[in-house]
Amino acid sequence: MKYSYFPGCSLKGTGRAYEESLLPVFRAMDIELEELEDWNCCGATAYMAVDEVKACVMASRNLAIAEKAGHKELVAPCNACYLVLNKTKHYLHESPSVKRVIDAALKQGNLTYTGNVPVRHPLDVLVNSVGLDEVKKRVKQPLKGLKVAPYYGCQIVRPYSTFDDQYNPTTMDRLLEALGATVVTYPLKTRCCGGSLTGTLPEPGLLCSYILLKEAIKRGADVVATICPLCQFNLDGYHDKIEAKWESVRIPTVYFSQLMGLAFGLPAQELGLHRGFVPMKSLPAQTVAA
Amino acid sequence: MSNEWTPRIVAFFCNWCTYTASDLAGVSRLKYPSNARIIRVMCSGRIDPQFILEALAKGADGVLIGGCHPNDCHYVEGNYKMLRRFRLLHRMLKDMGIETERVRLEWISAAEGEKLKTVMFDMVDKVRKLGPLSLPGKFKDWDKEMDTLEHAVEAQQGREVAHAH
Amino acid sequence: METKKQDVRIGFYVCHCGHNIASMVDCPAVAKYAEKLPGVVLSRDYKYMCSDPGQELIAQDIREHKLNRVVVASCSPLLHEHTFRGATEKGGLNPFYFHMVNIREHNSWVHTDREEATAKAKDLTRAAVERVAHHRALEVKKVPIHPDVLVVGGGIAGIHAAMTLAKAGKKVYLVEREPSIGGHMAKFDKTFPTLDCAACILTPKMSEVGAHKNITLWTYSDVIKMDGYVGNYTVTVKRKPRYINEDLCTGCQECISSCVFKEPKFADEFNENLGKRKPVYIPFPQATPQVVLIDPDVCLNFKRGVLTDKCKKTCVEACGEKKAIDFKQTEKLEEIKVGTIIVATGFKTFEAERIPQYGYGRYPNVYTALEIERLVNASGPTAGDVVMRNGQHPKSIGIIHCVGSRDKKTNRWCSRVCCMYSMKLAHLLKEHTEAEIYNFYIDMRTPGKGYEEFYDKLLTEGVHFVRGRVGEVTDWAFTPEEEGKLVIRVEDTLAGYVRRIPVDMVVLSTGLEPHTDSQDVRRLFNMSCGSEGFFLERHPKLAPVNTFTDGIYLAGCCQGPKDIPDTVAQAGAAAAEAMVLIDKGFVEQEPNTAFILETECSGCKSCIPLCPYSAITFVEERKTATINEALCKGCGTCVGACPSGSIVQNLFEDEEIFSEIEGVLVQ
Amino acid sequence: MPTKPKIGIYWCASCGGCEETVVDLAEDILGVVEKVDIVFWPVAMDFKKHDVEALPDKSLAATLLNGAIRSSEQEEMAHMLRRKSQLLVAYGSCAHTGGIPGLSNQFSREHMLRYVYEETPTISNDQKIRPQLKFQEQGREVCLPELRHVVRALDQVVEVDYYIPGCPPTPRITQAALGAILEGKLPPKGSVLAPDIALCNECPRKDTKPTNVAFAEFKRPHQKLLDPALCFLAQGVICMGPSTRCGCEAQCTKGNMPCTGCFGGTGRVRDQGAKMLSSLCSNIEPRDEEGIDQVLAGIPDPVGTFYRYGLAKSLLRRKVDLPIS
Repeated sequence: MKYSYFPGCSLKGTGRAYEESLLPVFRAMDIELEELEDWNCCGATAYMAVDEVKACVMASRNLAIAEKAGHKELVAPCNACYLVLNKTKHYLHESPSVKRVIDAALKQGNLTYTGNVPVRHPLDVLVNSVGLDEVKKRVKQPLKGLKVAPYYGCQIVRPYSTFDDQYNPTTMDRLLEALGATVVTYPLKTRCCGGSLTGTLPEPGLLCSYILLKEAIKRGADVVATICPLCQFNLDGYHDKIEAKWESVRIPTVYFSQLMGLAFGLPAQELGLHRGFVPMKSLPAQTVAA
Repeated sequence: MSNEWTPRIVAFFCNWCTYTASDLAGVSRLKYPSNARIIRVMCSGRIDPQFILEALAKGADGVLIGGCHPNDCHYVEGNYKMLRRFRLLHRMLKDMGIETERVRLEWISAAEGEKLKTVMFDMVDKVRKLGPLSLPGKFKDWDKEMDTLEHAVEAQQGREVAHAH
Repeated sequence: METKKQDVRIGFYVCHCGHNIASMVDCPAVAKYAEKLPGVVLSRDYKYMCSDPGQELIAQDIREHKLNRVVVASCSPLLHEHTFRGATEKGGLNPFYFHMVNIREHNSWVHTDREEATAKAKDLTRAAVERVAHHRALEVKKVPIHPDVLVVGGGIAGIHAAMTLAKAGKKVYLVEREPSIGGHMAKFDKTFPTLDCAACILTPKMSEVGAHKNITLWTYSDVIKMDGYVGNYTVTVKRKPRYINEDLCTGCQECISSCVFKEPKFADEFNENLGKRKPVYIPFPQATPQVVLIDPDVCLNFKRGVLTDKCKKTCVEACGEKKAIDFKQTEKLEEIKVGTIIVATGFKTFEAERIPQYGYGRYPNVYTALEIERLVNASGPTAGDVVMRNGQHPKSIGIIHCVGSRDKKTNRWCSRVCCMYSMKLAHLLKEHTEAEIYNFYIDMRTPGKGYEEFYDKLLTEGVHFVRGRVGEVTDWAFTPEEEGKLVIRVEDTLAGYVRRIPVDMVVLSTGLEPHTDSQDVRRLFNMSCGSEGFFLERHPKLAPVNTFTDGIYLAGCCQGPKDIPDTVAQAGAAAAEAMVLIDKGFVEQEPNTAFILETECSGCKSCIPLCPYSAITFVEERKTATINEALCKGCGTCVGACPSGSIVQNLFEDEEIFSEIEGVLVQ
Repeated sequence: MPTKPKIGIYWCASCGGCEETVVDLAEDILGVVEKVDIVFWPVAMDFKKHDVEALPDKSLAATLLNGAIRSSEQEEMAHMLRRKSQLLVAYGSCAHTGGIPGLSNQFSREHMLRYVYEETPTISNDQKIRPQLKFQEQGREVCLPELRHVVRALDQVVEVDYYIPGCPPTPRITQAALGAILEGKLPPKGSVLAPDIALCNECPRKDTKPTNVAFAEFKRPHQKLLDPALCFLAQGVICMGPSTRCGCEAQCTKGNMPCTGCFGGTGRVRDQGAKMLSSLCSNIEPRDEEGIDQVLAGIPDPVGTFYRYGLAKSLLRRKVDLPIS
């Protein structure tokens, strides 16, 4: 199996650990991720807020070059990229006026887009295309005893819920269980992490992160598993500020791919686990023993 | 009403589903183009392929047949019989140079006023794009080649008479 | 008597229907146009053709102008064909010399260009005039009505319909799928707005049904087949084995107390699985019939439903001489003949799990309204003690309205009863628990006698009403007061901010839906469904209990959500409709049957396999086909398929349809 | 001595089979000749067109005209014979319903000419020479009739009094028709002089047709060893009998070939092909489109199957998108 891979800016910067863990995990799953050549910004956040159509133009260039390169499916691990790329596809399909602008812009770069490249999230690919049986086969050190709060964030289910329930997604829950972990009941799984507010309006932004972390701890989680670099950044990066304002809620927040890597027996160092501000304490005894 | 050409469509609707759906569209005040003239039959199974050909021959640009959904026929399976006829008739019409979009079979239940409306729009749109079929006009045009005979006969007779002498 | 074409004298009438037609179709122009059509001797436009003077006009014109054909252009024939046939007959003509043009439902109501609509009306008029010239005098066949009635569904609708008929001396078969009649109403504690106890008003009716000599009650039974036609339906009913001989069981329930299971152990369906029952059980104390049944899935004498005979059978011992227990009982098919059928199959409640953000199934203290009905019920699993699944009594309760109603993602319709039953439950819960009660509503819908007054009363009882669609029910606490509670997050649209309201218990007011098998039932009885899946009435206003199949009527929520008073009224109406037919004794059948031209038929037998009613047979002596008129239902499929044109369908003769085709096309 | 009624026999676009039928009357022809004067019969007798033209109008009691009308000459002769005859009888399938020549209404005139003069495998015509309407030689002009674009049945050109169907008509119905004409015992004008019942009525296989036929496949006659006694439809072989007028004495089915429909539809149908299609398709077994199409694939040429003799007189008459110039 081979997929085209759109890393986006985060996976090369603040979310390096995501890429560092995702690539070896996919390798272990015998899936090739081929990085899209000459990709550009997906168009998320600032662009989207200033001029939605121009943001879509940026996203569409990525879709067009993926199509030109003959890729069948594009994997976008960052939730923001995933959403913007899908939203652009949606607009191209539904709005002739947006399509006209995009087509004209793509034409400048000798590109066209016909809508034939699905944009997939790695979680969706692993669970729905590859299947949990394949995942289970590769588990060498089951995460027995590890209690995980599965946190999905907002963009994977809103406004589009492409592969899971909008209010109660369970794809990652099932994946984590396949790794041997215990999934704690975590009804906040699609609640806001604070998003960009942590940078602009810290008060409400940090509150969001605080609630998520506090509840994870309260529900007995050892670790929060996330699928989005911004979520991971918010939940992991502001502990000092949160503590100053409320209380200490120091619990590690890691990417689901990092947990997969651990379960597959890959060395923690190679999974970017050292990059977290709140380090993940060693895995429960029987797992680490190996 | 402009003088622009607009398709003439004859619709054969079964009493229980599609005719009732048209009533529902009316009661719901849905709006759709006025091109179709609806002829009621009790069941789509009553629709004789002759009716369809006759409609085309008499000047319809399109024929729409409406029946109950599969499994839902008020008379158990009349709609299947229509479907079977339709499959071959469609092929035959193509052989006779008639675009298949002109003759359409739709399952529209009594509750599907909206679907009726959509189908009406779509049918009119598709037939409009195809242009007039106008078979009565064609028949007339074909028979024009016989008009010249009288003249020709006279001319030829003149020659024959001359030749005989 | 056949009329030669040149002798045809047609009277044409175009109806304004007030403004309904006249605003979009130029009626005088249509009348003027019709004047010149072949055979038309009189053409009028008139404000309301269906009115008495309108009908009288037709009858009078027939007499004065010696008309022998009548065409009326007005509404749908499904609505008024009968009316105008009557007027035609009143004028002294055979009613089938009439033809109707639909220029309202198919024209004025659906088009927007007056010129186009008028042109269409003229085309349709021309077609009708050409067609009616071919019409023949036909005789209406009278089919006797079998006086017995089948009522399907033993909820309050079926019970009321059956009782009404039985009291009028009609013999009724009442078939119910569950082991007892009573339906949803039997599960309710009180009824709104009067708060009288549901059991007190329902159970006497139930026992009356069980005892009435005119009612054959078959519970735990399914209708599996229906054949025939109005007045003469043959219905097959499957009676599932309850492993008890109904005739021998006295309802003493000794078998239950002596069952080898000392304690009830299995989920009790009647109590919404909140209580327990034994393998041998009676669904609820007032069940009708008062006959126990055995659940072979859990009874020790069976293994996975198959008889093993390995139990000690203490129940048989207890039953003793009565010998009512019969482990060898098998399912039984009963075939009955009835003339009319009332379908009262009810509804199912929306599955609350389908809205995961409300937490049903995840948080134990989230309940459905129906569960609360059982919890507050004195004969319920807790004897009326409102105790939650965690064993505590709630001090605060949130009732969320419109769960699975008025929602594009689930069901778009308003379920009509939830506002009222939510308030009823609010009142009852308050009474039982003294808890703080919050109602979360989108709009309060209380149209009904005494309903708004009930709302007013609730407002004075200290029940909180919060206007807003609840976003989420969650268990994460933001403040210490929220710890350990269910938090309802809602935008209070009157206060204008998002609120978090912590409660102990959440009640989901689930909406009403068609049964999952409503499509099968629909096919079984040859009915239609609306887009939402409820059975479709023949006309939303004028024939609300009739279906498109003659002799089959609807009552209760299977036709759409409604409350008990409306259900009972509708059941009465359905019973009355059935009685109209029964007391008349016969039904006039549309004479649209087909017949074979027996001297022209070549005997090719192509038509014989086409008839779903086996109405066509081959006559060996004559070597031609023949159609049994009594069996023919008039679909015309054989006519469309006869390769030599030797079958004729009355009212839909080839020439009639050909002239209609030519009529709409050739100006 | 009273003069015997004069009779004409003429052919247009036909194969000659109809003429054969007249000859097939055998000795009976003498009986005919005894009662009538055949004054025009180009195939057998040496009368010229101008001989007929010289006769006063309506001086022929009847003319039996066979063949479809395909050329200007045939059209002209039809008009002339109409003028000269009291009764004009369309004789045989081609005059009645267009017949086999009518099948060319599926193709344009250019297509036909090109095929016949240039593309037929057996032809050698490198210069692609086609017949010319006019040709000058030694100062004389020779004319050829013009081929029409549309093939017509006789009554699409001139008024017809009666029809004798068949490809060819049988001697028996021919004789019966002649008898009726001579005795003046004729049905209403426009009638087809054959029984108005479908062929099954006189088919010896009628009793073998089951009442529960459901077609799971269709076979063409050459694809199957045909049972000599069983109804063809029961064998899955298309037989036009149910939609075709009888009177032919079921010669084809007796000869172990299914009916192909030459007698035309009954008087109660407007389009024989559509009716047969309706009847056959209604009785196909599958209910789903795919299954239905699979069965119908056994009818590769529906026009040729259902309109073998009747295309010119069918409701559509001709492939509608063909040119006329």
